[in-house]
Formats: sequence, structure tokens, C-alpha cells
Amino acid sequence: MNVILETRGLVKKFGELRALDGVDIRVPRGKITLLIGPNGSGKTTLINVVSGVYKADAGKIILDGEDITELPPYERFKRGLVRSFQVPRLFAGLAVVENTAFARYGNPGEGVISGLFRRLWRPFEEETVRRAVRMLSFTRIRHLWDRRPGELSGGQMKLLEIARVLMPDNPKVILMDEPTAGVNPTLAHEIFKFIRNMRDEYDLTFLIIEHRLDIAVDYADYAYAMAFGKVIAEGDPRDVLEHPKVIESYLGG
Amino acid sequence: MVDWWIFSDSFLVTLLVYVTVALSLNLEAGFTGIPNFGKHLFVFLGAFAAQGIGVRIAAWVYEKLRPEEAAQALTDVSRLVPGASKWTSLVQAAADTDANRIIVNSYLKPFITSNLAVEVLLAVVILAVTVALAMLFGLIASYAALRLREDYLAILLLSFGELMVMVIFYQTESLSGGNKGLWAITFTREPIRFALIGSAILAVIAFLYAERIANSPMGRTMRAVRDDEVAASVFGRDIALIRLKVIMAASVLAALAGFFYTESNASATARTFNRVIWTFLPWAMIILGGMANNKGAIVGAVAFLIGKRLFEYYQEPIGQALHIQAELVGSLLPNILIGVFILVILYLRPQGILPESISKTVDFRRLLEEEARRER
Amino acid sequence: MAGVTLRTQALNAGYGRFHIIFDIDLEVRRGEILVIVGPNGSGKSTLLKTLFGLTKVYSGRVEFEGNDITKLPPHARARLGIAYLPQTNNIFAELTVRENLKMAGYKLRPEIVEERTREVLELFPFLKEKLNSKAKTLSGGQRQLLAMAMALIRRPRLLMFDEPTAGLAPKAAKEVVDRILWLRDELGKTVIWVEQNAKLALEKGDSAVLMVSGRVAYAGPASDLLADKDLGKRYLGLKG
Amino acid sequence: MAILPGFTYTLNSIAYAAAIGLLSMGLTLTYMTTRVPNFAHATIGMIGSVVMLFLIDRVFYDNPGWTLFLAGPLLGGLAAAAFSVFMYVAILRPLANRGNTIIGLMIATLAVDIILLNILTLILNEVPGKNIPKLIGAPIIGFQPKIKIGNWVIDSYTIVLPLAAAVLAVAFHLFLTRTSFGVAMRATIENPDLASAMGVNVSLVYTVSWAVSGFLAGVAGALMAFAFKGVDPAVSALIIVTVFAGSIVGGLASVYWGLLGGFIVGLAEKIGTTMINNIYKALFVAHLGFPNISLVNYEKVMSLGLVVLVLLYAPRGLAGVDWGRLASRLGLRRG
Repeated sequence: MNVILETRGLVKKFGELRALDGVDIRVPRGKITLLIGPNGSGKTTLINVVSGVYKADAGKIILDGEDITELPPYERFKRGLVRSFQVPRLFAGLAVVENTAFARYGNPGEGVISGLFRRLWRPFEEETVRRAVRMLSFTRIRHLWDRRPGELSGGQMKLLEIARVLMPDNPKVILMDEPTAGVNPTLAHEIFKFIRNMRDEYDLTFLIIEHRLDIAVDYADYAYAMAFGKVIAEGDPRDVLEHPKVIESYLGG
Repeated sequence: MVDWWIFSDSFLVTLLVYVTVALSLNLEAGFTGIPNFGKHLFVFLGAFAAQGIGVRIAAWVYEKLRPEEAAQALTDVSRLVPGASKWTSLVQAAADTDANRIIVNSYLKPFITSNLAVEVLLAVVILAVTVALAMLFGLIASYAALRLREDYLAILLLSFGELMVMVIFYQTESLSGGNKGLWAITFTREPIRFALIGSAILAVIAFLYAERIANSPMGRTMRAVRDDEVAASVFGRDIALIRLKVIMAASVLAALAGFFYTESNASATARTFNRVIWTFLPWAMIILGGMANNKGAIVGAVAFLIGKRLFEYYQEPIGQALHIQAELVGSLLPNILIGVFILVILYLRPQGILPESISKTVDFRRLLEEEARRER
Repeated sequence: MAGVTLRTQALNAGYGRFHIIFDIDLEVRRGEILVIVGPNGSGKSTLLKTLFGLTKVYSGRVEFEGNDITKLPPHARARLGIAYLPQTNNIFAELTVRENLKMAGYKLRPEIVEERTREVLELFPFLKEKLNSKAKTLSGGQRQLLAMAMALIRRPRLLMFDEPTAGLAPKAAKEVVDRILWLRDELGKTVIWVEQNAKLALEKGDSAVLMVSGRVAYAGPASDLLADKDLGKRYLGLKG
Repeated sequence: MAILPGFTYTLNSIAYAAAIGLLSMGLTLTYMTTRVPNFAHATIGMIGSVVMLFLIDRVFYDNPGWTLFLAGPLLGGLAAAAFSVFMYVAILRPLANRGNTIIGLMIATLAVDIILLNILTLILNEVPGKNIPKLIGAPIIGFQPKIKIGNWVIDSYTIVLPLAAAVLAVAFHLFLTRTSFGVAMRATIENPDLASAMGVNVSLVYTVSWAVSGFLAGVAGALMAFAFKGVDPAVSALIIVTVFAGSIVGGLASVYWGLLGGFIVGLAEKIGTTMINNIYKALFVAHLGFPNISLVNYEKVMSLGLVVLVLLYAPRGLAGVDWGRLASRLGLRRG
């Protein structure tokens, strides 16, 4: 298996609670990997630790051969780790197209002095905006380009959040926290179709927390199941879902 | 009818200076979400460069270039000012609250205006000092901005500004003249014109700068940091660095504004740089104009100052009507009204009068149409 | 219908723009335990909050003892006899146990509070020793029981629990569950019980609702659902 | 040369610290309930000073007996409480309901501060005194009963102020623990949603917290009026910084720690600075040839310094420090 993201013995404690209790996962390159498990099993904590929003108490995170455990979030991003949030964290004062364009890093005009020189950043910016427009039309919210997030519906906000994570140049791994929460089933299918298209077209790697297993299972290539801060099963998504331990973790003793 | 002269040169300088300070605060508070409640400190830095530091540099140059005249000046001033034996050099005497006036006006100013090279050089040095001070204090302020939540940060910046102005500069005479203040080093034979032209150029630069930045990728990043730090850092932005850059740039603008303001008054006293007129008033201006809106900040500044000026102009009739002393009408009532006005704006339009607009880094509409055509 | 304590019809609700639960029809009869199970993110807790008036209802209807309460605010529902016990933050940790009980009867007359406090202390004797300790010194299970005791001071007819056993050790969890059964058996209360541990809840409950992706996937006797050999698949939404 | 400051100075310092403590306590209370850092708080205290001044001018001019110390703080406290409630109910609450952010509300408190400060100044300038000709800047230090112990003549406010702080702190503690409304207030601070579900009128609790906060400020202001050279509301601009420092040092999460934080910062400003100055003079100036300047002027650096230290090393203030663990780590307690 060609592994692009790996965690080794990852531990995260909140007081007495060990939210992550030695988590080892290996995310295969160019695949869609599901991360499932009942409430409080540590899925979102894992995403937060991997993306650097929380610091790990022990263990290592390795992205494409490089140890990124100690890096701040923005450095992890620069190395190709992109994430979305369960409740979309959109920039309320930015229009939809600006929200999307912001997600691409590396604009030479991002300085209090370099920002003055249009010639310096214009080509990059034009390319960025073109790409943002493409992502918006891909996610079917292009017509909303000049709206603020506050004017969007919940589903549209999720779509914008998704358009955003696809903006960065050469992302290595895209972490998604419940991309279909709060959207209707039809749209949920479309979102997963879209993710699958992105995987095929750009050879992207996805690690996705998802509760709508009925929908997600058809699109995923691989799955990890967690319970009580540990990985309890991994493998083909359908097998993982029918794994007795997994069912037990959902149903309880 | 209002007499045209109430909009005198010095009023115009004040207006232009406030435009600059409001634009500068807008970069921090409106665009980047840094609640700088200590703005008065940064404005005062420019004043301090013009007086406290300016007179020392000028006196030092005077002593170096014209040692005999400087020695004579020291003797003269020692005769005129009691208790002068403590000074060993003109630099010391020039920063003394009692001797300062005589030395600056009778010796340093004639010396400076008589020699164009010295004048230009001195102006450049003092401007450089202003910029350096602004960056130094900006660095200190941004250190706090890295770690604190916005309400704590606002409290800290307010305390920081208040304490710096109050203690370091106001209670300690030797630095900036304490209660009496110091005369500043001014330039040309008509300092007010110099201040007017300087503050006009500065205001134009500040506006062009703020507009360009607002419509650049940097402006977008600043607004993103303001709206959600965590999301911005997850998308690769070093929040600390962005805040640092913005505070630095804004501080330089504010300090330069303070410099030209002091030039127009020819003197400055630290205690007049209080949080009401140099922090609260600029905040009032940007709130009136709509946060993160540069044109709005200018509209806010102009509206407030003209209103305040008219009030001062009509203080006699208003005072008679209200049965209170005219000078209190000029000094207290405008503050009360500004306070009330702010509360009304906050109530009517929590987002300000002019809303924030989409940035114009590139022509979004054209790119959208091109992309749509390409797709078809 | 007589004997129905609570009923919903085509209930759609969510938070602001996020539509979470769709077309919910359920009813709970007087004196029975209705368990609501389902994987996380299925909308169980949101449903419970909706029944107590804590979410935005887009359409549909909630009836309590025959009265339409869809538009009532939470405190009005509390006054009608509904108690809602959230999963966490259901007690005041910084207050003593005595003060917590006092708060529970805040709007009642002091004599009544005193009398009911005495009754409740008889039912939960362990609280007597802890009366003057801060509630944060209680164990997780004891906190849930304190929350239950607080609810009882108001003499509700319907109690709604949101995952009362979450995060508890098995022994403490059992104690809490026993108390829920006791509420029905000894006190004759009606209970709606949202539970993560589906097997446990289905064993104990009278009727059951299975939620998947914000919709009701099963409604009927709890034992039937428990006996379904495809329960696992059904639960994860893999089988309609 | 003595390192410790003199007796009278110490008494004055303790009184000042007690006043700051009362102010920090009130500031902390309203922050805990409504989350608004109130920049007008010190000026609200000045209402108490103004009331005290008027009482002296109109009533107690000839005979400033002990009743002055009862009437002044009480009436000053009530006036300040009334304004504080007005400020919350008529200004801050409507603004919050209109969707203003925390920064917007902070600006609003600054606006109220400016309005109130200028109105008080206007009153003192414009309303003629009956006995004291010029009210603004009137020194009233003489108008208080004297306490004589041997050769010492003590300004009695320096005794009354700490006493008042102690009494009010105990009274407030009893209110919070013994009355059901007080318990409801603590419950609301911890979890407003749950408290409201129990039938607590949360908005009434908030209003009362502003009343209490204003009352504490008014009492402090009334007694503190004696401490300054003349009654001038503008001193609030200086005091507010110290009050915030006290609240932040306390942690803005417990009224008791707020009181203590204010007290500590107040003492540090007065006694701490003097001691440092004395040490500087005795050691650095006398023996090491440092310039002979007075460090006493730098008392506000002390409060800022404490704030910076606390924010850097104990971001939740002294209230957030785990004292038990600290004690055992320092070997004071086995643990």
C-alpha cells in the first residue's frame, strides 16, 4: 500500500480523558478513506491533531515521509495538508468567490508592501480567481459568487467549504469532517460523487469523517473505525461496517 | 452663515491628520480585527519625535556645527532661566521645560531655516526617528496581539497606551517636557504650510495605500484573519506575522500623522494625547464610516471634525442658551455629543453606515464570464 | 387518543440554516419508556431538543397531553410538566448539592421546595451526605442522579434524557439506568430516553424509534427491533 | 535609610488598595455576568465622589461627623448603582440585542465613560457650591472626623475604606450564599441556559449585578474622594487602568479574586513602588552612582507590569492558579 499520511501511537488527552489513545492509521495515496465510529470515539480530535489545531501529547504524524508532528497548522498546510470543518468556518465578511480564492496560498501580493505592486501579483491572482470560479461551478454555487456566507443556505455553505479545500496547489491529503452533515440525501450523494471525481481527475487523497454511512460506503475505497480513542477495525469499507466489533461499538454492549 | 476662517490652516491640518489616523486604525481594527484601544500612544510617538527627540538632535547638530553660538546660547539662557547651572550642554538645556522655548525659538529655528542642507537633513532624520519609534512600539504591541483574545487584547492595548503616554512621557519631565510639554523642531519659515502640505501628502498616501492594500490579496487575507483565525491558519497563514505586519504599517502612518500635527502646533504636551481624542475619536470615525471601508473612514473623520468645529464656533450662543460657560461648551459638550452620537450609530447600524464591499483585486465579473464561455 | 403523553407530526427542525431532522412522526404513551437510538449524527439529540423547544422548527407539530406546544418556549414546556436533562451541564457544578436542589425549585414556594427536597433525599440517600459539598465533587454517575433528583422536585410527568450514560463506568451507568426504570415502575413517569448504547436501551425500553440520517427508520416495540437480526445493518443505515 | 514606607503613607496606601479592590470586584462581577469589560467603571465610581462632595458642601460643612461616612458611601453608592443599572438596561442591553460584537460594546462603554465624565465635570463647574466656592478641584481632605492616637493624627477615611471593603465583601458573600437570589446569580454565571430553564429571570440577575457593581464603585468613589488633592472626575482615567489591572490579575472569573487582585495591584502601586524606590536610592544611587531620580512616579508601570506577568504566566489570573499543586511543588505541602 502506498501510504501518504501516517500516524504512529498518537495520543491526545483532555484532562483525564484520553481522546486519542495510541492511534495508528495509514492513509493510502490517491484513495478515499473513511473514518467512522460512534460519538466520542475521537474522530474529530484525530483530524484536529493531524491538522495542527490541537497539539499531540505523544506519537508522530508523518506526511509523505516527513515528520510534521511539531509544525504549526499553517506549516502543515504548506506541506499539502488541507482540512474542512464540520460546521463550516467561512469568512463572514468575504464574498463567496473571495472565500474560495483565499484558500489558495502563495500569492506574492500578501504583504503590506508587496500588496501595492499589482504587477507582482496579478497573474497569480487571475489564475487563482479563475480556479475559484471553476471550483464554484464544479460545486454548483457559481451564481452565488458575490454573496456573503450569511446569505447562503446550510447546504450551500457546505458546498463552499468543499470548494475551498480543493483550491490549494497540489494538496497531498484533504481531511474532511462530515462534508454531508445537515444537507439533504440527494445533495449528499452529489457531494460524494464530486469528491470521487476530484480523486479521479487530480489523483487526490481524502480522509473523511462521515456518519451517513449508507451514502458514504458506496464511494469510499478504504475505512478506519474508531472507538474509545483507538482504531478497532480497518479495511474495505463494507467489511469494516459489518465487522462485529464495529457494530458492537455502535450498538453498545 | 459660517465664516470661512473657522476652517483655518491649522483646522485643515487637524482634519488631514485625523483622516490618516482613522485610515490607519481602520487597517488594524476594521480590516484585521485588532482592537487597538491604545492608538493615542502611536500618534504621540510622532509628536515625541518632533519635540523630545527633535530638539535634542537639533541642539546636538547646532553644537557641532556652530560651537561658539551654541555656547553663547547656553550662557544666555542660563541668565534668563533661574536654576540653569545644572546644564552642562545645550542638548540638556533644550529639553528643559523652562529653557526649551527660548532655545528652540531664538536659536535653533533661525539656525535651521538659515541652512537648507541642515533643514532637509534634519527633517529626514526626524521622520526616520518617527518611523523607527512607530515600528519599535508596533513590535511590542503586536507581541501581545499574538497571544490574547480580543477583549483582553483591547484592555491591554488601552492600558499600554495609557501608561506609556502617562508615565514615560508625561510624568517624566526630562523626556517630553511633562506637564508643560516642549516646543517642537519646525521647518521652513512658515511651519503651518509645511505641516499642511505634509499632512495632505500623508493623507493622500494613506488613502491610496489603504485602498491598494484593501484591494490586494493582502486585504483579503487581513479580513480572513479578522473573521476566523483558526480557519485562516489552517489555510496556511501565519496569523502572528500578518498582525505584526499590519500593526507596523498602521503605526508608521499614525506616528507620521502625529508628527505633522505637532508641526502645525509647533509644540506638544503628552497629556493632550489622551485616549478620548486620539483613540476614541478615530474609533468613532471608522464606526460611523463603516468598519473596513476606507472612504467611510474619511467621511467619518470629516463629518466629526466639521461638526466639532461648528460647535466650537457657536459656543457663545449655545452657552447663553444653555446657561453655561462658553469655554465649557467648546471643551465638554462636543465630547458628550460625540459619545451620544456613537451610541446612536451603534444602535442604528451595528455595521456602520457604509458597508464593507467586495475587494477588487481583479475584475471578478470578467473572469467569471470568460470561465463561463470556456465551459460552454 | 387517550393515554398518549407526547406526539409529533411531520416534524422538521434544525439549527438556523442546518436542517437536521426530517418528517418525524412519533408518539409516546403514558407510563412507558420510549427509547430513541441511532448512530451519531442521526439527529437523536436534535429531536430531543426540538421536543423541548430548543431548536428551530420549520414545519410540523408537537403535542403534549393533547395540547399543541409547537410554539411554546422551553420554560413554558417545563411549567406544563416536561423535564429535559441534557447530556452535560445539567447541574451547577460550582453550587453545593443543597443549592442545586434549591435552584431546581426556584419558582416554587419555599415550604414546597423543602418538603419535596426531603422526599427526594429519601429517594436518593447518597445526596444527604453531600448536601454541603460542591456538585463538582460528585462522580459522573452521581451527577446524573442529582440532575434526576433536581428534575423530580418539579414533579414532571414526562422526563427526557439525552444519553444519560455517556462517559460513565459500567457500574455507574447501570445505576442510572436502574433509576430510569424506577421512574417508570415506581413513580409512573413517562420517559423519553436517547441512548448511544442501543442494545442496552432496547432491552429496557417499551417502544423504540430508530433514527438514521435525520429520519425515522423504525418505530414500534423495542423488543421487535432488538430481535431484528439485521439490526446492525439497519442501525448503520445499510439496510432500509 | 528605611526600606519600608512611613506609617501614614502605609495607611493611605491600604485605603487606596481597598478602593481599587472594590472597583475591581464590581468590574469582575459584571464581566462574569454579561461579559462586558466596562471602561466606564471608574467614572461611575466618581459619581460617589461627586455625591460626597455635595454632601460636605450642603450638609456636613460645619460638622463633618461620623454620619458623613454613613451617608456619603450609602448615597454615593445608590447614585452610582442607579447610573450603572441605567447604563446596562438603557444602553448596553439594547446594543447587544442589536447584534453588536464585544468590541462594539466596549466602544459603547468608552462612549458612556466620556459622556459621564464630561457631565460630572460640567456639574462641578456649573453648579455653585454653597460653602465651598469652587467645587471642581475642591480639596476635601479636611472634612472628616479626626482620629488621634498619641501624636498620630490619622485621616479617618483610611480606616473606614478598608473596613467598608471588608463589610461589603462579607455582605456580598452572604448575599451570594444565603439568599436564593444570590444562589440564582451564581447559577446564572455558571450556566445561564440551565438557570433560565429553572425559572430564573436571567435578565433580572444581570441587571442586579450591574446595580451591585455600581454600588461598590460608588462606595469606593465616595470614600476615595478624600484621597486625592481635589475632587476631579478626570482622575478616573488614571484609576481605570489600575482597576482593570486588578481584575485581570484576579482572573476576571471570581468576585473574591477580583477584590484581592485589585487590593494587590493597589498595594503594589503604592507600597511596592515606594519600596523599590527606597531600595534604589539606598543601593544604586548611594553606592553605585546611578542617577538620582524618583521612581515613585512610575507606579502605573507596576500595575502594567503585573498585568503583563499574569497574562504571560497565568493567563486565567490568580483565580486560575492551582494553588494546591503550586504549594506542593514548592514543598509547602506534601502532595
